[in-house]
Amino acid sequence: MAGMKVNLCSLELDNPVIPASGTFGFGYEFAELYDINILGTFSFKGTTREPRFGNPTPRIAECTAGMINSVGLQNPGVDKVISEELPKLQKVFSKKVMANVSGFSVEDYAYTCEKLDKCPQVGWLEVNVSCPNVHGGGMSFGTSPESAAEVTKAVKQITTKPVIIKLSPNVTDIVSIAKACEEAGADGISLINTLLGMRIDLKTKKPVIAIVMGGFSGPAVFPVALRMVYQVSSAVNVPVIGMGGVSSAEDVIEMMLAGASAVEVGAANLVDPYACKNIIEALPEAMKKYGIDNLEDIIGGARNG
Amino acid sequence: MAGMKVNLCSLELDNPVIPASGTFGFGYEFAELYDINILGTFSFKGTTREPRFGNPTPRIAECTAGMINSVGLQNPGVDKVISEELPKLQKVFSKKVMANVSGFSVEDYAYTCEKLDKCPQVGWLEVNVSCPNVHGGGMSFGTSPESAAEVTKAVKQITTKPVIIKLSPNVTDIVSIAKACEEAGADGISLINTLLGMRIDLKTKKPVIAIVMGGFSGPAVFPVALRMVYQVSSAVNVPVIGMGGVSSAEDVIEMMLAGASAVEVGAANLVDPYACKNIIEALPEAMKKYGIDNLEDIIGGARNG
Amino acid sequence: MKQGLFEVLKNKRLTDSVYEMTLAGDTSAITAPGQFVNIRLDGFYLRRPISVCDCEEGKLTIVYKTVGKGTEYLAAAKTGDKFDVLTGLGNGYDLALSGSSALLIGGGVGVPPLYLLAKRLISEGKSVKVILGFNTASEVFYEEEFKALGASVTVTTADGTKGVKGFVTAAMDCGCSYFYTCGPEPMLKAVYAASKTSGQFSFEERMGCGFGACMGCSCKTVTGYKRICKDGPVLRKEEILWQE
Amino acid sequence: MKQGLFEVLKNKRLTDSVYEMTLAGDTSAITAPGQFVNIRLDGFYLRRPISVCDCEEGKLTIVYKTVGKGTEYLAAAKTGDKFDVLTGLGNGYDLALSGSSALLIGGGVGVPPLYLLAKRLISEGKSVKVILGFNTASEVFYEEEFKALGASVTVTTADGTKGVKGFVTAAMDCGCSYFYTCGPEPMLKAVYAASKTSGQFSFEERMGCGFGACMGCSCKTVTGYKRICKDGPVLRKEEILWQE
Ligand SMILES: Cc1cc2nc3c(=O)[nH]c(=O)nc-3n(C[C@H](O)[C@H](O)[C@H](O)COP(=O)(O)OP(=O)(O)OC[C@H]3O[C@@H](n4cnc5c(N)ncnc54)[C@H](O)[C@@H]3O)c2cc1C
Ligand SMILES: Cc1cc2nc3c(=O)[nH]c(=O)nc-3n(C[C@H](O)[C@H](O)[C@H](O)COP(=O)(O)OP(=O)(O)OC[C@H]3O[C@@H](n4cnc5c(N)ncnc54)[C@H](O)[C@@H]3O)c2cc1C
Ligand SMILES: Cc1cc2nc3c(=O)[nH]c(=O)nc-3n(C[C@H](O)[C@H](O)[C@H](O)COP(=O)(O)O)c2cc1C
Ligand SMILES: Cc1cc2nc3c(=O)[nH]c(=O)nc-3n(C[C@H](O)[C@H](O)[C@H](O)COP(=O)(O)O)c2cc1C
Ligand code: FES
Ligand code: FES
Repeated sequence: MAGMKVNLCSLELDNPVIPASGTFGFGYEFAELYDINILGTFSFKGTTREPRFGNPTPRIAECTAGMINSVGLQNPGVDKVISEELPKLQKVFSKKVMANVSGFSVEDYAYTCEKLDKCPQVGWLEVNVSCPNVHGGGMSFGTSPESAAEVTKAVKQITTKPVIIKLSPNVTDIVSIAKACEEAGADGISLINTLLGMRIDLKTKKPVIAIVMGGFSGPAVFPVALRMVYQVSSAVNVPVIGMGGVSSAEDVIEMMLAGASAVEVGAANLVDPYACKNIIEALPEAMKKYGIDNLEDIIGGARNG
Repeated sequence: MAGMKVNLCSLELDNPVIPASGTFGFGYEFAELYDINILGTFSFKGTTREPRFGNPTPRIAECTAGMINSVGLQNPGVDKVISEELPKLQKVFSKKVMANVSGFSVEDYAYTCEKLDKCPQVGWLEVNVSCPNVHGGGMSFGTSPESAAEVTKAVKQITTKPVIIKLSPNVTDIVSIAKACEEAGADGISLINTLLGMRIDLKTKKPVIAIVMGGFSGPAVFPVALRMVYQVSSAVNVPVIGMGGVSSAEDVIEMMLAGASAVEVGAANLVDPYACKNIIEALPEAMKKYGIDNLEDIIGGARNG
Repeated sequence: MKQGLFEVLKNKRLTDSVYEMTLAGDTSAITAPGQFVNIRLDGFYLRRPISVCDCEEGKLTIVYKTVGKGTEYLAAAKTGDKFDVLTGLGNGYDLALSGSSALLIGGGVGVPPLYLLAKRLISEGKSVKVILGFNTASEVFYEEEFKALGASVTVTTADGTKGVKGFVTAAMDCGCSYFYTCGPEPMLKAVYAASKTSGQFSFEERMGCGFGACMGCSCKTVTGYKRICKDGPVLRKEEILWQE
Repeated sequence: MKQGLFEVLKNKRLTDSVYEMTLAGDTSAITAPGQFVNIRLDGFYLRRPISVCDCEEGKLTIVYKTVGKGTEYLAAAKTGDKFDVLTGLGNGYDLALSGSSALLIGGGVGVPPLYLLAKRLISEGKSVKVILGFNTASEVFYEEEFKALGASVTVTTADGTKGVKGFVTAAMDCGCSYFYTCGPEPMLKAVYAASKTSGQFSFEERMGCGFGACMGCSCKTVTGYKRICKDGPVLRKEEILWQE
């Protein structure tokens, strides 16, 4: 599949398809079903300094063409990720993996990234700045250019690996935040994380999600995601990873035309465990249908002219 | 239908169902199909100081569970609305109508509202602050608490009718904007307007919408709308009109449980011209199913406890 | 306008990508050739606008080309399937202006609405000449159907594999008193430029509602703003203002 | 876990709102009673988890209650309809711990997974007592089916319209060596409190994936965090940490 190769921050991917953080665990559940080495890479479950149980259940609500989750970054903590998860992963995945990192202070981010930076398996650090800043009044790091840039700088200082900042869509001006990250040294921008959403159970008349609101994703958010990928990739010079509702080879192509250098697939993995495999296998046919020889050629293609 | 009556800024509605601005024209197309007096009221097409053709076509793109529009406030201008549309409307609609107003400067808003304030048919002014501020760098009035409050104040000064400010969801902090409007005198808050979205045509590889991006609405946006209605109604003391993807009696109930005093229905009218009629007719059955005697009783019900 | 449930009686493939579907339902809102219907498809948010190709009491025929997921879904419909259809949309062609001899110029899936138009004009005793333009021989459809109505038919193909080689404009010089046309916009522009008589054009636009409520389909004309779905899809030659 | 296409053989109403559906497909991934399947429904984003009620090679039975739009959609399915189903989900009940006489306690649609469990325990030569708890007589299902397996069955109804009046706990004192239970959470808590032997509980939680990938269904246990869908739905009594 020569025509499917893309370059992501100087590392080559066999194809642009990347399971999104939080929807692919550490890969094992899927490795039981298919050889996950067919993936471009994958972004593992959001990892934090300390182990986290996350939020109380219910953590899941169904929506039209999507779902809400309030998992709350359940993960075993960076030390166990390195000592237990990565060695297990090595057995089923021979490519570089994308390490997704979260934190509640700038120090958290730097601490966790520094540890993951030392893992040869890790190809990229994907830094999720959608988490609330416990020292900054609880607003998420991703809601202001300054705090997003601060996290970027701190992480860049302790790693030589490409740092991709993953942005929250719940903002007025995504472009200014992306540009601030780029100026602070980000090697790439990932977007979008989930939209803040909510459902109410008509029978109980209470919110479905225990903590009331949660992150909304799935096909419903695709037009918003595509718009942000278009806006950000038009404004920055670093590669953009596009995600939000991607569920088919056509969606991958549309994201790339909007400006994505690679594409993550989230919720789709949950409703169809073979989603990424099916997308990768459908890409050659879809490329042929739309007259595309090399996916790299179409990145940002909707912009020209 | 005693149990369906709701109070909206001191005016009583027979039921909470209100076709949303821009999806119901000035009512005639629908009056050909059914007696539109069954509606709570309706919000007429966004009206501006001068006549506007709006944006070039294509202005419409389909999405999963929704659509994008970039109509761009096509309307005959406030003078013609008053001299031609309202007299025609009088023949088919005997209730008070909601006047939806847009502008590109604070003066525009005040000018247009002042004229509409004098029309006895107009019950409420719904002031759409999602439009770009031509004197303020092009950012929409609805993206900052200050500019939204400024519009609110200017309009409040020239009218005695209830002023409902209609907010854009494309912001980091909807609550601060709603509160600023309330402090500036708003009698109600309407939300949400459309999310900024985009689609690309894989065949032409160009954006579907002529002006590239447009307003995304329909069932896909419901969880985001519901969340904002919940957040805003929890933070302000004036009534909130909820909208965004509402397509069924169940959706109306869910919006009201989230805190909406009335509910607007937008895109659903376009794909099913009988949508509002069907919703109103289905409400009594749905209320029975969920044990609701009076809709007014459930407003904000998901909050308590 | 009327909303109704229509049942598929037949869904027949005419060419590689063009299908003819006959539907049973209440057609009483359909008043003129050139009007269209708007079809709701399961799993698609917006309806799909398709011209009325033929219509009698209780029966409607449409001819459509598969160009995307929606029309592919339509193509997979089977006898007995039911669709929610809005009928009686648009102004349609005005037959009164035709004079005694009308030229009907259709390109690709612009051909279908001309069928009912030809039928009506002929039933009014008018002479009807039809130019059917396609890219290549294998794409031609409805030639025999038009002939069976009593119309004189010229087929043009861009590659010359059937009939006159070239575009529809190559066959337009026929001495008719008036013309009616429907087809892709470049063809409409060429017909406009080549036409010597007055005539009527049917336009396409992406639609939100299809019945005049959303202003999604507006265009500028000499006589003001028009909604393609309600004030159109048919515009008179004198009204047209070509964009850009 | 396996993904497969299953065809509806039968969809039979058992009570006002409870249905029994038999499906044909590849059941090879189903290894223990108490496991569940996750069913994709057209027009719904998430799959619906339903316990395996009975299972043999190529044939799967589920029993479900209509509580919302998804289960209503299932109830409308007809023979021949096909569903995309993930099978072999969850750990299921551990039969090895049962000892010689097992008490099975089911409440409402917690009854179905106990059926395959009873069948397997009985085939291992164990004595099986079953308590089936319902609100009222008209809601009772599967009493005869359990008897036909050779289990001794006690029905309880909250309103006393059938069998023992009261909750399942009213009939629990039976001298069995071990118990297995499934039902609504308040019932599970009551069984936990009333139980004198060890046993296993099957839990429900809202699920994203159903196969361990999303952490949507986690709970805290004595032995650490567990995913209801993968490390459960069955937990041993000793592991359980009740929330709030
Ligand atoms: C008044 C009118 C009459 C028409 N009559 C016919 C006819 O008789 N036969 C026929 O084959 N086609 C006709 N068309 C075009 C037909 O509507 C489109 O081919 C069809 O909507 C494509 O749907 P899709 O899902 O297959 O394509 P997609 O490209 O997947 O559709 C995506 C969206 O774009 C819209 N769209 C795509 N192409 C067009 C188009 N050309 N015009 C308007 N909307 C479009 C769709 O309706 C949908 O909302 C007519 C269009 C109009 C406006
Ligand atoms: C492991 C497991 C086994 C189950 N086995 C059975 C069974 O054998 N028979 C049976 O009738 N029911 C069973 N259920 C419950 C069944 O999954 C729900 O009744 C069903 O999902 C409701 O779907 P709905 O669309 O009708 O309801 P809605 O309320 O409209 O569903 C909305 C969303 O909530 C979820 N949901 C609603 N109720 C539940 C619930 N109780 N548990 C988990 N998710 C829920 C749905 O899956 C869906 O995502 C089981 C649940 C689990 C977790
Ligand atoms: C269950 C679930 C858990 C998630 N956990 C994380 C996470 O740990 N870190 C992160 O950066 N994003 C997380 N996300 C966000 C996704 O990676 C992705 O950005 C988002 O879901 C949009 O893509 P989608 O529409 O394809 O799901 C999670 C999403 C879901 C659905
Ligand atoms: C075609 C179209 C035109 C619209 N025009 C206006 C408008 O003129 N003024 C306004 O305040 N909102 C306008 N809106 C926004 C709607 O009133 C509503 O806020 C939004 O569509 C969300 O509701 P929905 O999801 O039910 O469509 C328009 C929406 C659509 C789809
Ligand atoms: S499509 Fe809505 S007005 Fe024409
Ligand atoms: S539902 Fe996804 S891990 Fe259990």
